[in-house]
Amino acid sequence: MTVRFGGLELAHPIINASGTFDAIAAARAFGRAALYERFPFSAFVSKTVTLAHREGNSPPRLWELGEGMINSIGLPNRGLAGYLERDLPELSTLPVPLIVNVMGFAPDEFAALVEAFSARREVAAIELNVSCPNVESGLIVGADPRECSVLVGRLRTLTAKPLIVKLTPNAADVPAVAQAAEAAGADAVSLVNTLRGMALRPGCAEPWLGAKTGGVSGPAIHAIALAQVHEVAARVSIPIVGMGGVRSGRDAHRLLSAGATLVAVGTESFRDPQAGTRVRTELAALGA
Amino acid sequence: MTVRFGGLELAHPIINASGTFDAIAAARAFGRAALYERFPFSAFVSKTVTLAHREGNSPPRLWELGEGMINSIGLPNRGLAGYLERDLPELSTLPVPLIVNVMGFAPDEFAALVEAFSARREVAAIELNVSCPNVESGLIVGADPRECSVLVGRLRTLTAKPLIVKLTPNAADVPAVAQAAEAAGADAVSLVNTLRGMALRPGCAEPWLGAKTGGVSGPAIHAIALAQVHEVAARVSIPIVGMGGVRSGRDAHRLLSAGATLVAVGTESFRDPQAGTRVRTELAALGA
Amino acid sequence: MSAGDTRRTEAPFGRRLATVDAAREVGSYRVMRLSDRGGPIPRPGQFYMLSAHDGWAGGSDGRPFLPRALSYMRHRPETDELEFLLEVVGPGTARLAELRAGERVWLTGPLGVGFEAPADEITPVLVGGGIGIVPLVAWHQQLRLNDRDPALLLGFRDASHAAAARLLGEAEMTITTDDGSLGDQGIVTAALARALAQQGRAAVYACGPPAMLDAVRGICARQGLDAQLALEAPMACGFGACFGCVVSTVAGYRRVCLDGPVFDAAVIADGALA
Amino acid sequence: MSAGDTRRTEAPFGRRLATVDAAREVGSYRVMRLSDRGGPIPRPGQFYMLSAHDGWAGGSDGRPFLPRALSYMRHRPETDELEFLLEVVGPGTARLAELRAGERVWLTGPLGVGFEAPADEITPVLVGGGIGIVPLVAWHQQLRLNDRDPALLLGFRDASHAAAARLLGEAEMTITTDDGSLGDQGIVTAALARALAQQGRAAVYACGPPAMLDAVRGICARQGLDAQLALEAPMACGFGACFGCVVSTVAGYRRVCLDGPVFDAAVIADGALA
Ligand SMILES: Cc1cc2nc3c(=O)[nH]c(=O)nc-3n(C[C@H](O)[C@H](O)[C@H](O)COP(=O)(O)OP(=O)(O)OC[C@H]3O[C@@H](n4cnc5c(N)ncnc54)[C@H](O)[C@@H]3O)c2cc1C
Ligand SMILES: Cc1cc2nc3c(=O)[nH]c(=O)nc-3n(C[C@H](O)[C@H](O)[C@H](O)COP(=O)(O)OP(=O)(O)OC[C@H]3O[C@@H](n4cnc5c(N)ncnc54)[C@H](O)[C@@H]3O)c2cc1C
Ligand SMILES: Cc1cc2nc3c(=O)[nH]c(=O)nc-3n(C[C@H](O)[C@H](O)[C@H](O)COP(=O)(O)O)c2cc1C
Ligand SMILES: Cc1cc2nc3c(=O)[nH]c(=O)nc-3n(C[C@H](O)[C@H](O)[C@H](O)COP(=O)(O)O)c2cc1C
Ligand code: FES
Ligand code: FES
Repeated sequence: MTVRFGGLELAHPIINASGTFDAIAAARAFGRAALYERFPFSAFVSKTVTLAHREGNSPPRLWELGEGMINSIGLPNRGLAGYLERDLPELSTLPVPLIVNVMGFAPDEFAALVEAFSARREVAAIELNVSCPNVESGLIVGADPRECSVLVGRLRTLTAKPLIVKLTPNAADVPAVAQAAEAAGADAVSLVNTLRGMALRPGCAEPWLGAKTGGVSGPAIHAIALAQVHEVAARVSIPIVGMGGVRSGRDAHRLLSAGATLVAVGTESFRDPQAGTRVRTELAALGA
Repeated sequence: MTVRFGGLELAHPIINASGTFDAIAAARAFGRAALYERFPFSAFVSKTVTLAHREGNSPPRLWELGEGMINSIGLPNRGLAGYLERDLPELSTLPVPLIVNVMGFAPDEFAALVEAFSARREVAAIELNVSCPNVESGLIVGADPRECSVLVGRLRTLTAKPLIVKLTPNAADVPAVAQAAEAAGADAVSLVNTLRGMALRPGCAEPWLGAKTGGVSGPAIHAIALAQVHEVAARVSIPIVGMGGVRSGRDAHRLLSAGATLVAVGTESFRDPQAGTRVRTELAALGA
Repeated sequence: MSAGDTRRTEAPFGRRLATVDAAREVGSYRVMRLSDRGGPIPRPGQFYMLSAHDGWAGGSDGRPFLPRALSYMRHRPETDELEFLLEVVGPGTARLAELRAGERVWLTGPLGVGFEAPADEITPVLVGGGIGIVPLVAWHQQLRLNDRDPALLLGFRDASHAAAARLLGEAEMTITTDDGSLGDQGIVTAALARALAQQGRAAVYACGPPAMLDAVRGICARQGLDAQLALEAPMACGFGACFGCVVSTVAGYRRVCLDGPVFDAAVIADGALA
Repeated sequence: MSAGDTRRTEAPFGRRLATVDAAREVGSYRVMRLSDRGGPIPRPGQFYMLSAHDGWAGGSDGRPFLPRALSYMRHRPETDELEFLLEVVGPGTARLAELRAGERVWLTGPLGVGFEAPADEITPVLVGGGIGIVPLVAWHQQLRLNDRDPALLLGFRDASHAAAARLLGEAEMTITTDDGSLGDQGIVTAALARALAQQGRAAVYACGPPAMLDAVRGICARQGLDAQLALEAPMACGFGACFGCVVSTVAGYRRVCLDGPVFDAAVIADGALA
């Protein structure tokens, strides 16, 4: 099942979705030896790192759906400096390549993050989370082909490491953004991020989540993810990391059939900490 | 529970979503007397009417999800002339006001449809399905504030009847489109239409649906619909018809709480032909 | 394509709860008997939309979500009981086949247009393939009640499936199985061609897999015989609301749930039963 | 905030199937006993994530989807049995409470950080509110095994809920109920204030609704007593993966599932238990 992906050679096509598996926490909960021995993913994608430390959104941060959930976690992280000092040393001991997911609220922030990680041997690739507004233009970078093109073009000059652009599904024309990313030098795209969603306090008109709205993930979005992967695959030739509602090898197989090279497991890891391993085993049993 | 909506006075806030209830077919299946006596909706919204007759997409047209479905029906209808001759006389006997949903593949087609229905007393309001590309510009009208503004502005001059603009959720900034519609003279907006989705033939890489992709509806999209209704309500002052995955009075109550004036029941009618009545009853029991 | 009163019983508006009275295996299939108190008398060929009251979710891919179309097999007016025959092919039929006496289902129907009786001098020939036997059981019973003497030709995969033929009681019939484990080895349409050769004027009533129906259509067209085909199509609603269940006819797409499921073979477009 | 070995047993990596051995009502709650063959020995205050193997879907709004956090109440090392106590508040607890002997659940755990024992000269005072009794049953048992003599103060809504107090066996305890139908009428924190007044040096261990924990925190802060609070938060994963379960502490947000659920009362931010 070995897969070549943007210069990396991975043992199999199943990785984790950013922000849905914390290898450092999992080592505390399950023991490092057990975790490393049966690490579910062929590469590990970190939770989004921002330039400054972030506490994340105020709770509640979770809402459960019949086939998924809404989260408004709000990208808590130690910030670049804290990540380099505290997280990176530990994550560099992982048995698989490390992909660092980064987000900036302005192009300069993105640039600082990419430069810093570009200089670290422990980092195999960089994923750009562009589901956020560029505070300078007010536009969501991942929803606007031009914004995306300008950003990726600039970051491309800063690193030789594989750059993966993580697309947001909350866009009118996702393939156009993917094409812009490819033309600007991205080595791969990943999709989908969460769909904007909302929940209300039971029996009341107030938003439930601390951040009011949040992102929908899980099986509820799988058919939407499949359509977007399929549409993007028809328009770009760089590899695709497909994700969105994968709970079984069959779902992973669908995303691969639709044109993905790797598949990321997100929300399903919450239900089954070894979901990555199960998905890979089921996928193998399907002969894929 | 009487509700005023864009000049109409409706007995309660529950209507049907376009294309999910065929009153003429239901009269054949259930008997006209029984249907009219317990008509589930306070207004009836027709399936989209286009200028020319359409057969719709080739089958299969349906794919089931765990909490919803994908359809690629493809707007089959008799076309304007056929609708006026065959459907309208029968629909005008309904015990509730009739809202005609129309779609054009170019502004002139929209204009012809709006003018024709504007002249008919049987028609209480006109809903514009703008989830389609303008073949002249190539842009999806409902995903682009300018396109939407130009179209609605032109149609506004052609009719005094209430104009409802039905927004597509496959857009980066739905509230911006809603604002454009309001500024151009729309009396109301309705949302959400289906989300673009896809299914593959089991065990194979070919698309299942005859039209390859389709639209996701049902509970899977409810949280997404709720977010969009909430966001649009914050930005427009015209009334909103909320829809998307409503299966109970609680779901309807959520959409009303988020800012809708009316709630449309779509996919749930397939599971329960009297879903509209049940939703209304449950809503009343919630004291709303 | 409007249906006369003899072909459609209107359904009560809405869905209603019915209780499972009994369920049992018949060969590879499952018979489910429901008590549909106060329900109307359906016409052979009509169908119902069913879903389990509890646990209608959580199977493969989280399904089932929509109700499932099932032809009724027998109706007992004395007791308001309906019998269905189930072949388990996915999460919906699996859940229905799991139901035990006392459990409840949501029921909408009868829906669609049933079979139309042939003129007196014409012999009805009923041809069923596999689970397609279901509407023919109802139709056979009705024809016998009207003193008609239908011919019966039933094809199955194997003896275990052919066990369902006993649902037709003592009636005389020709059975074929793909593997020859019961009756004649071969396909039922071959048996139909043989039977029609020996028959006077006949009208054919068929239900089964698309390829079988297509063959029936071809045979009847060549011989100038009327044929009525009970079709299947994936359905979301069953009452004409979704336009999802269409079949291609000479007049364009038609909704199987509303204009069918029984269609004259002559109106079905070439290639529609592929 | 790192947890010593005595406060965290690492969970086997992944989820595993466990079988329901028995389930019974205790007053308004339900006790569920699972056989967790080969599972590790948990520490009082730790919890597990549970979901039913079958039918984990289809309740209100289609839920449950995610597993549910439950403190363990008792663990029997001889038989690898785990006991849980359930209060039905929604679709997840409803489904778990429905399970009968022989049915299976997915189990991940033990998770989180449990209670830390007080120094020898300090009396442990255990304060539980409602379902918050659960981790205290385990903790009480462990303290007694270690020859400590904890005080027990338990508050319930009414006598039917207070029936759960019998899960602590013959232990001496103070019971309060909101309606006075058993024990003293009033809230358990009032009883705590009275008890502490008569106590020498005490360390308080509390689990219950947020308002109760906040009151405990206030009382202990004023009296300069250590308190450990077992918190609840909505959880998606239970093993630190989602960052969904945070509580506000003096050092910022902390994950209840990873850094808790047991926290020193002193680190909890003002207003976090609102
Ligand atoms: C008028 C009519 C009468 C019928 N009468 C009977 C009867 O008497 N007895 C009987 O047993 N059956 C009958 N059927 C067929 C029955 O309705 C289907 O077998 C049933 O709906 C299948 O549901 P399922 O969940 O078991 O299988 P599904 O998993 O839904 O599979 C059925 C087929 O649908 C396709 N499929 C797979 N996944 C999906 C998906 N996610 N969405 C859409 N399609 C999918 C595949 O081709 C699969 O083979 C009748 C059908 C019709 C239309
Ligand atoms: C560490 C820990 C230990 C616990 N130990 C126990 C125990 O031993 N025994 C026990 O009975 N309980 C225990 N709980 C609580 C238990 O986990 C919850 O009661 C349970 O998760 C509720 O699930 P439910 O589906 O029954 O209810 P839900 O419907 O999920 O309702 C629970 C609450 O969540 C909110 N809510 C409602 N709908 C949603 C939604 N869609 N998404 C998110 N939130 C919603 C509401 O505030 C509601 O009151 C513990 C919790 C934690 C964190
Ligand atoms: C709790 C949670 C936290 C997430 N955090 C991040 C994040 O930090 N960065 C990011 O790019 N995506 C984040 N995501 C999005 C996921 O990586 C993934 O794109 C999405 O959840 C869809 O996959 P799924 O349906 O399998 O979960 C998060 C998703 C969830 C559910
Ligand atoms: C089978 C089907 C057909 C539809 N046809 C139309 C249509 O003709 N015109 C239109 O504007 N919307 C159409 N819709 C969209 C619905 O009106 C509605 O916006 C959408 O289904 C979301 O609501 P729901 O989740 O309650 O179904 C259709 C939806 C379905 C499921
Ligand atoms: S099943 Fe909906 S129209 Fe036939
Ligand atoms: S529940 Fe996921 S981090 Fe605590």
